[in-house]
Amino acid sequence: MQFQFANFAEFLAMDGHGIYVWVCFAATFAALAALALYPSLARRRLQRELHNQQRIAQRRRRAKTQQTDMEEPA
Amino acid sequence: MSLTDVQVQAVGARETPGFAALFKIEMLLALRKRADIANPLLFFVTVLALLPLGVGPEPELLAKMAPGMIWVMALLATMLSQESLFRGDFEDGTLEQLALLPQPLYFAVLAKSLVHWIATGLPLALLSPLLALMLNLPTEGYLCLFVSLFLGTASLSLIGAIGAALTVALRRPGLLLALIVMPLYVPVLIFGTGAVQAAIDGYAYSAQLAILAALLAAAAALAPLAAAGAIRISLDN
Amino acid sequence: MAWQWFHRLGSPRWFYQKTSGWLPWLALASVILLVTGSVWGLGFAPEDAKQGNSYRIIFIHVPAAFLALAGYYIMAISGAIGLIWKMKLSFAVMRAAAPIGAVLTFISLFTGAVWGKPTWGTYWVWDARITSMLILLFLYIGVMALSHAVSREQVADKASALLALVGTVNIPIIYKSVDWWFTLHQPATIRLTESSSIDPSMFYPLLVMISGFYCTYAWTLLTHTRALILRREMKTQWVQQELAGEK
Amino acid sequence: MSVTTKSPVVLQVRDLACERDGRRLFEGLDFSLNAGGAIQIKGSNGAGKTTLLRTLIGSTSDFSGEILWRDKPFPRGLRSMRESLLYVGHRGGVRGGLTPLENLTWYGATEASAMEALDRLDLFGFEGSLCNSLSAGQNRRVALARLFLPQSPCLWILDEPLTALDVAGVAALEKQMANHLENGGSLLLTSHQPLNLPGLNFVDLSDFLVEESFSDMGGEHVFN
Repeated sequence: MQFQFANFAEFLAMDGHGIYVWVCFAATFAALAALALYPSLARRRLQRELHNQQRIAQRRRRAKTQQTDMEEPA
Repeated sequence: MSLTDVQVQAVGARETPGFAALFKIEMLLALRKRADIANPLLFFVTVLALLPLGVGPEPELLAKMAPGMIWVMALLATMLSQESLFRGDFEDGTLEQLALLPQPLYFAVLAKSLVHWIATGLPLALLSPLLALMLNLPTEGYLCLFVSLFLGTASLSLIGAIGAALTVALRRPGLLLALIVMPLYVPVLIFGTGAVQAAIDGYAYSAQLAILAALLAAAAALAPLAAAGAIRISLDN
Repeated sequence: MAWQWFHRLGSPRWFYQKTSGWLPWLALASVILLVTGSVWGLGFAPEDAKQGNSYRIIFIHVPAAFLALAGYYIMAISGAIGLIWKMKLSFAVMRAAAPIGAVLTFISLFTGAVWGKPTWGTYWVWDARITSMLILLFLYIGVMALSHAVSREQVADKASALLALVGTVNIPIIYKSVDWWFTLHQPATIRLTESSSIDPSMFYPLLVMISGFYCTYAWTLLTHTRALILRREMKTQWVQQELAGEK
Repeated sequence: MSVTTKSPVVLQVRDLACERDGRRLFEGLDFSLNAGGAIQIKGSNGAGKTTLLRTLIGSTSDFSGEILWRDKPFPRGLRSMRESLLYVGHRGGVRGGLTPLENLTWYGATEASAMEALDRLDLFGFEGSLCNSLSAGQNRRVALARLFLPQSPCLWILDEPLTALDVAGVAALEKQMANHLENGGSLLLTSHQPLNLPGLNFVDLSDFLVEESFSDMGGEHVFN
């Protein structure tokens, strides 16, 4: 097994077919990378959502306890 | 135990309608909504009348396109009318009642598909020689066009019922239905146009028609099964 | 009851915790295989006598097409398991498999089209294989569109699983009919991947790429399923702890 | 719910829990329905009344626990249950393209008995017009006219039968329900309006609510 091209420039050119080959490889790896990145993005979005929900719940709980505090002395 | 038996008799069990009864009532409903029968036909004719305006009036060109265009339009006409296949029954609760019958939903779907075919596919097939004439289809193709549409639209009605059942609970299923159903229509389209093309070219076309018949048999056996499952899923909404 | 046992077997939590150990290894294997296969295929595999260097696209086109088709079956089978045994996990796998499969189908279509330019002189030819791939893409899109259109998640799961199953029954028929249609209309052209006897020097890098794509697929499917599980089980304590832990 | 009478139990529910959209609606539900017995399901909006009815008729299978029809557990018992079931849901099951008379004939009535049933719900004179052209209340009454047919199935499951009915309609319906129970039939219904029916039992779904867990986001489900 040996490298099929004389130099790097020829490797890039691939007898004029280089553009097709490289575009295909680039597009494929870009798509795979996008697929790979998606779950961590989804995870971050979920964390944000959860954080917001918990904040709202906390605020409601605090409002409730304040209300009972106000009612008790009366 | 004897007490239970007596009471079952005292209060009767329900009678289940058979396939004939299902078919009869669907037929009656279809006949009452004549506009629904006419619309796909009018669509079919109108769009095919537009074709020469789009591609030009050359008889040779039209003759070359005729089998494919007639078939694609038949496909679209069937599909567009399918959106409402289960809709009315879903909205008024009939579908729910049909699903509660002790007998399988299969027969209800089969009856509905059959009536749908009688109301759309059959008239399309009957009308096809007229359109073939307008589009200058060679006369050798007429019989084959009719038979292939006769067999093929029945498969289309059955396959489309799956898509209609899956989308019955959605508010605007139109384009989604097309997206779901179109890929499943491919084999029927290929063998339908293939048969007509073979007939025009003077080859034997019985093989293609036999395949269309086989597809129809498979669709009649399997599609109502899938559609029945889809209805049960859609009803759980 | 039996199905309760299945419920536990297919417990999303169990799956989530079990698979977190596998992920790094799968990722590592994917990267090694893909890099080795690409370098080998691009630089070291010999030139094709008929097609020249453009044939090197085979090293991604064929694996992508392989997995696009296999992915549809994976999607349909997990959908079927979900329908039969009411397993939440397998529905999640099915939903995750749909976009991945669609992307792979798109890759194989795209690379096929680009490959067509130097081979046939045009980007798009209604070649049997490419046409079948296009229909496969529509099947994927149909499943995805249906699952997004139905508002109730459980109903969406079941409906798209059923559609995937219907598609599975149809795929062989569609492939056969498209094949027949193609031979009818275009009897003699060069097929992109007509490889009755591919030379070992080209076959081995292809094999490496195929296994690389398999590993990548497995890894992607796992991560997507895990993301979906987190979303669906958001209300449970373990997910909340899981999400809070890494901030 | 243990009413001790001689009449046999037809429908029994043991430790039933139902789930909708991943949310537990109720759990630990136990009740049994006798021949000649009637149960009204109570509960606030969204408590799961309709879900319970739909579970009992086998339209959804997302439940845990046991449902038995004449001592046969679901799903085995479901088939024979459906043979003796008359269900009227939110959607009545009245075909708009048919007349009231044809609709009732479809549900197995003879013409004479259908006319009589329509008459008792004050639909006399409408039997020949298409249901499309009738009002919502009239369509509701066409659906309920099934209850007035002879040889009625022995289990009635009705989801909010009283909505959109006038006073006379409610009275007629109550009378027919009592008649059905006397004949040994059973009745399970939901209703927001009070019902004047002797021997009516109640099941309140709010007694079987899922206990709130400590977390604000709801507890961990059993089957996750």
